[in-house]
Amino acid sequence: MIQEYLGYAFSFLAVVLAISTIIQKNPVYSAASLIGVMLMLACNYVLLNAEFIAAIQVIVYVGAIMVLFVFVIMLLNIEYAKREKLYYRGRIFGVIIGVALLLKLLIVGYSMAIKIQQGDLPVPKDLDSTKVVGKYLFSNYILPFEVISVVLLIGIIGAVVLGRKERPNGEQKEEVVVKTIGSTH
Amino acid sequence: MFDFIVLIPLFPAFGAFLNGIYGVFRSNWADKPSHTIGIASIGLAFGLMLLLVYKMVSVPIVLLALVPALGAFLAFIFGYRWSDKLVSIIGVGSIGISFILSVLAFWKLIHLEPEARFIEVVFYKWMISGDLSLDIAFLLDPLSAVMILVVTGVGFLIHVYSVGYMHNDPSYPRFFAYLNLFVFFMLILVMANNFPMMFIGWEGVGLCSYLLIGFWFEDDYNAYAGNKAFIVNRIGDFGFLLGMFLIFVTFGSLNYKDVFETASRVLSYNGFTVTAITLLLFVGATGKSSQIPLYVWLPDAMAGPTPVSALIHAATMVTAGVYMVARCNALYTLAPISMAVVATIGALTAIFAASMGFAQRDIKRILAYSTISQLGYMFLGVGVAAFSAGIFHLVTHAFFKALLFLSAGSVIHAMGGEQDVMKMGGLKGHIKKTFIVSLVGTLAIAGAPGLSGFFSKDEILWQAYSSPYGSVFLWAIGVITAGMTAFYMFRWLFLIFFGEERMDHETKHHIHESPNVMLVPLYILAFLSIVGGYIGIPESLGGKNHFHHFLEPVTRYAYKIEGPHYSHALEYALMIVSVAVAFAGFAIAYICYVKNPSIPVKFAESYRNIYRWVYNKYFVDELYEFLFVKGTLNTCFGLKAFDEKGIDGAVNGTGKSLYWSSILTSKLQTGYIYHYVWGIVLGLLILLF
Amino acid sequence: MISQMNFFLLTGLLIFGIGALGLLIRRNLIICFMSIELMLNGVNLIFVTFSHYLQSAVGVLYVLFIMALAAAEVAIGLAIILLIYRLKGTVDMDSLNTMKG
Amino acid sequence: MANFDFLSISPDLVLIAFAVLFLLMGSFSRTPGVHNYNMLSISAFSLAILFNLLLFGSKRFGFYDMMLYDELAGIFRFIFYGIGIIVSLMSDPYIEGKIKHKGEYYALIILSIVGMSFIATSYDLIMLVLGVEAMSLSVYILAGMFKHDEASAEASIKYFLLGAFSTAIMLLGIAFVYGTVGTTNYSLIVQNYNKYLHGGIQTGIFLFGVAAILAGVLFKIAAVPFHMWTPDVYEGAPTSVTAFMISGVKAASFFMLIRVFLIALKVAVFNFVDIMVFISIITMTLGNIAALTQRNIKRMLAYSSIAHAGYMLIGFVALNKTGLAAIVFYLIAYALMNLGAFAVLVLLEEKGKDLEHVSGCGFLYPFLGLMMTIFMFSMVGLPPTGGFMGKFYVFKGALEAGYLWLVIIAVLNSAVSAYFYLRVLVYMFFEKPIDAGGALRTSSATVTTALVLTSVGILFLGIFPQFFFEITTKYMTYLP
Repeated sequence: MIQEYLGYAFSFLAVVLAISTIIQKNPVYSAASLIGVMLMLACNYVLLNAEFIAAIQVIVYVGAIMVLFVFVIMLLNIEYAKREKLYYRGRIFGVIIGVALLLKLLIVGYSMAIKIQQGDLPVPKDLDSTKVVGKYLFSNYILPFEVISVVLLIGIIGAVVLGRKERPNGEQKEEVVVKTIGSTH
Repeated sequence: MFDFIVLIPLFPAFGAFLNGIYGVFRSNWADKPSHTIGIASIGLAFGLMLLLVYKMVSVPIVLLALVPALGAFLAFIFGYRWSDKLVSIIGVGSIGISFILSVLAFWKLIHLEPEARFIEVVFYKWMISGDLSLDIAFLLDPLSAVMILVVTGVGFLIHVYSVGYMHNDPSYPRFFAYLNLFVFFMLILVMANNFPMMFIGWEGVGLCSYLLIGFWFEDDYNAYAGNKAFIVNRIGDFGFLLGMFLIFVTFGSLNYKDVFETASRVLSYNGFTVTAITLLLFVGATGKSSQIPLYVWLPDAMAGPTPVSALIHAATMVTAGVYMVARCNALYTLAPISMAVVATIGALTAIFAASMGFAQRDIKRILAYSTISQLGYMFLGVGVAAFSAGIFHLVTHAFFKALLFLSAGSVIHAMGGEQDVMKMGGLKGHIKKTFIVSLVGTLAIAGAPGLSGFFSKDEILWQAYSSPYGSVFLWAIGVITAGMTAFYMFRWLFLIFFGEERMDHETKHHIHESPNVMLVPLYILAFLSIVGGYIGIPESLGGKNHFHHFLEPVTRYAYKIEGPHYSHALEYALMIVSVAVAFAGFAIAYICYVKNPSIPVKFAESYRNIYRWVYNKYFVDELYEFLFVKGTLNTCFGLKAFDEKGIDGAVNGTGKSLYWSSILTSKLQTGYIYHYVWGIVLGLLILLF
Repeated sequence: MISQMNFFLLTGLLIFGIGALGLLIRRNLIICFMSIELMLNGVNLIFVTFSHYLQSAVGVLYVLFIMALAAAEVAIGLAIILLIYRLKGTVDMDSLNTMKG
Repeated sequence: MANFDFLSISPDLVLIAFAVLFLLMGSFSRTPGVHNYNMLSISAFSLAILFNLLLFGSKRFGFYDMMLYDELAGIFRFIFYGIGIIVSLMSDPYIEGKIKHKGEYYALIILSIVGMSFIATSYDLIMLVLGVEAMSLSVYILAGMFKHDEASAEASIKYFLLGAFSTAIMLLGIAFVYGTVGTTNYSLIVQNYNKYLHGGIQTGIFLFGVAAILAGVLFKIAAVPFHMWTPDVYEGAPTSVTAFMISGVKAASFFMLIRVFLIALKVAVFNFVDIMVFISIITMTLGNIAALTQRNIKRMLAYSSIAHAGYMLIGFVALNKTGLAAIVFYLIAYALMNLGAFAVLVLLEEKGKDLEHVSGCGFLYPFLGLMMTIFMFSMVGLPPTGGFMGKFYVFKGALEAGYLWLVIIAVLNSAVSAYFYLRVLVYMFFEKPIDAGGALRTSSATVTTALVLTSVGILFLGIFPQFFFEITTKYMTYLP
């Protein structure tokens, strides 16, 4: 029973923080709210007997991804972002279709009921979630596990290729020219 | 035994290919051997491909001996520097070989039994999927035999003529490449044994026509004319394509043989499907053969070089519609409504185009309207189920209209590019040979008894009266048109060759007769225009009507209705009426443009007389305008206005609405990511609900 | 009263929808990107919920993979955003419409 | 079934090995700029083709039913690797001097194709997702590879944000499919659906999931209204990358559509036929109409690719053997003609990107003019080109399924499209050249090879269509 109420509380907080994420002007607050959402979801995962995922959620999402976010936000000029006007007429259409989508999603979520007793890859009663994940990840999901390494490799390449600063060919020369012109003045 | 007919279209294709390569690469053509070898290898590869494909047709292996022969041929060509002379040899030679092969095919064909004159040669099985098989296959039957003779024969003469006419043009090889390509597609069109292949030819000739109209594309007007022809033809092509789809849906096949043989069983007489099919096909025909309401492009198409006008826009391509209707006679005869539409459109086009011919000043535009009018005749012929008469007129028209155009070209050549007939006159003495052949052509088109036009036109008129699909109205329109034709064609002749010399002094000084390479084709065409009619002398005149009997097997699947029989006396009477009307047209033209008030002998007398003559001539013109301005001319100017505003407007209107919707859709593409997200969410919502 | 499963589902869907809404109305690239993370988190919750109530490990494994995907995506996305910032000096979407029409 | 069938993924393993080699060459070589990466990558693809050839003809499950290699997947692997070869051929002269990370460029192309290959062999939705991500993430990076070009960066971020959004939607769909049938394995989905779901609300929710997956797939194939990223991204990305996207990514996405919706979700596909008919109509119409007024050739081709997607969707809504096999045929022709056209643009781009800039190029560079003529004819759908045959087979499939009116609309559309395709030729041949840009590098041997390959391929498809169509029909075993 207490678990149920805890679930309600965490979910409520998660939704509130999610709304806060998208309506903050300052990206730093947004990121903070998002971290909050993730923590709340981690709590929910614990309630749903997925402790391993909860831990990973905190370590990977909060500890790595969101740190990266905050790091990048710090590199950018936040002042400009603060000037964004949130409410004006042009956005009404976006809000309308967003709310329509939301309503449809809620209807689906409300009417969902499980018809199947047992899904694929059954979870034995005596194993905890970490063991389950380990068992299936290295047997049934071995190929996806290897393929995800390719995806991560691509991510690394992307970060390296796009993130590295480089001068265009010949720009250096122009700079020198500009400098010399500047010095003559 | 008939396998060789596949070579008939292939030779023009080969010529087009070689000249095209040369035309494209000429600007950076060097004497480097590498270029020569490169092009030679391309040519060899092409030849080899032809032969490989040819081999798939299970032709005797002996033909493979052609490979070394071809190699030697290419070595000969590329061993020397490529020149314009070589271009003409390739261009004309390939058509010439085609012509010889066509004659051979025809010769072999008429030695078969009439029932056996239906030969299909499968060249290559293009695709087979399910129940549909599409072959590149050629059909040789009396109809296509006649057509290939006309196409290659007249085409050959016009090619020869072009050698003289186009010489010194900077794009000489390109011209011959296009012209050969056109002949290739035209041969595909007439030799196809199924609808898709016919459609390929149909589109191909349209493309070549577009390219050739805009041949001198440096001039904006020419490019405009080319675009107009292209757009109008596309409209017609939808009709053709839809008709083709409908045939496929109905018959499950697109082969002529399958469709026509089963037509009477699959379709009901006067049923909706057959009417829809035939009307849709006819929409295609109105585009290609420039009938009401899609005739507007043809007069503008005269922007192309004159040999093009002669070959494409008079003798061959524009008659494709007539050929198509005649080819589909088994379908058309099942749909009396369509037949009536075809005949009516043909008759109306004939008379309206003729009336428009009155008001033109451009030497080629007059002929263009005349072509439209004569095409109307042909449709009138096929529309009253007189298929052989229509094709007969097609053949004779090819002769005399090509002759007229080429003579016009010769006149333009002589005048140094001048095309306004009001600035000509009195050329009879300067270019006598051209005058004589023009006279023959004019007499033939006017229907002078004994010349080719007389027989074919009379055959159509008689059938318009006597056929079960015909009526006295159609006949009357035809006869009136005959008179009008005689009038404006003689007006054309008189304005050019008779009367005062209205050109300026310098032009006059440079008038010269064309070279022999242009004149010889004219002589041959003139000869054909005179004797061409004797292949189909009607029985009432004591002839055997060989042409009709030769084409009879083509209409064997046609739905036949028995019409009433008329006596020969009636036929004579009608014939006399039409000749009389034609003569009246000639007489009016003569009075208006030559006789009144003076005769050419008085030319040199004095300036005063000449002045008076000019005055009177204008008086005649004004009288003529005064008399007709409230009648025909008004109509015809009105039609011209309608032509320019209404139909061009419709064509442009479609374009414009497309243009604006395009701008509108581009506006949707704002460049903002969130708008794109809106699009995605909207799509998601559509999918979810 | 709705069951607890529906409750978790609704939470996940709400978070997903809020993320979509953020993408629909916000113009800051960083925040839009965070909205996508929000959507992925919503999906994750749904997967875990299903996994729990179906007694099946598939959902949990999916969450693992989605996290890895998100990590790769974030690495690339932030690199691109930095690239944009370096070129244009702003991360506002309104400046990103040089191509349109 | 611990069937560790490494043979069936051997082509991908080869490619991954080469990609890693490229990356290492970039870091450990002292002269990273001078390697012939394009030749290496061509040899990688050739090796992959060789391995695939060894496999071809067999049908093998592998890795706990995570993948299924069948003949159609093999055909698509051939298509992807072929596209890889041609893109490698045309890239080198174009990116020379503009991209410093040449090794990474080719590595990303290879990894993207590995992703496509995993899409082709996927037998579980997780493999599909990973394949899609590997493919798309590489392309996001590739699109932004011109780091000093604002358009390139803009294209990259647009594609990235919208792509990530569509991935999220697709994952949501997968979540609900999983929730209703309890599995994501292709064959088990069908089994469980037939076992547990018999109409009612649960089926509705299953269809909700399917619709979300469909939205993700339609985003990748740029169907209206998910198309809006296409013109911007294709215009802004480097031309060689655009060629890769327009051919490779599109082919992979269509195969994704076929594979997922005709193996795993075939139970639901008939619920979406009506809406797909509608989508295919607006897709081709909008693509063609919007392309009419484009001045930028790349943008015009982008809109034209939307229209082509619309034509191909006709084959999908026909849902019969002819129509589906026709999609494969059409994709091959489509990939060839787009690669060819972009190979021409790669060379002409130094002159400028607009129609005016190619004025007169047809006679200045006759070879390019001739090639462009072939490609544009194929795009219009004029015989004897592959484009014509592709359209023909697609329409035939639709006619067999009774969609006469749909075919009529498509034919009208392709008539409209003739205008803007042929306008390119009109500019190339019938306009006076303008004096923009200097002399072109028109004599790149690799690009010429690519042009010859693509043009010969298109003509081959047009003249001997039987060969390919029989193969595709024979192996099109996915039927609803």
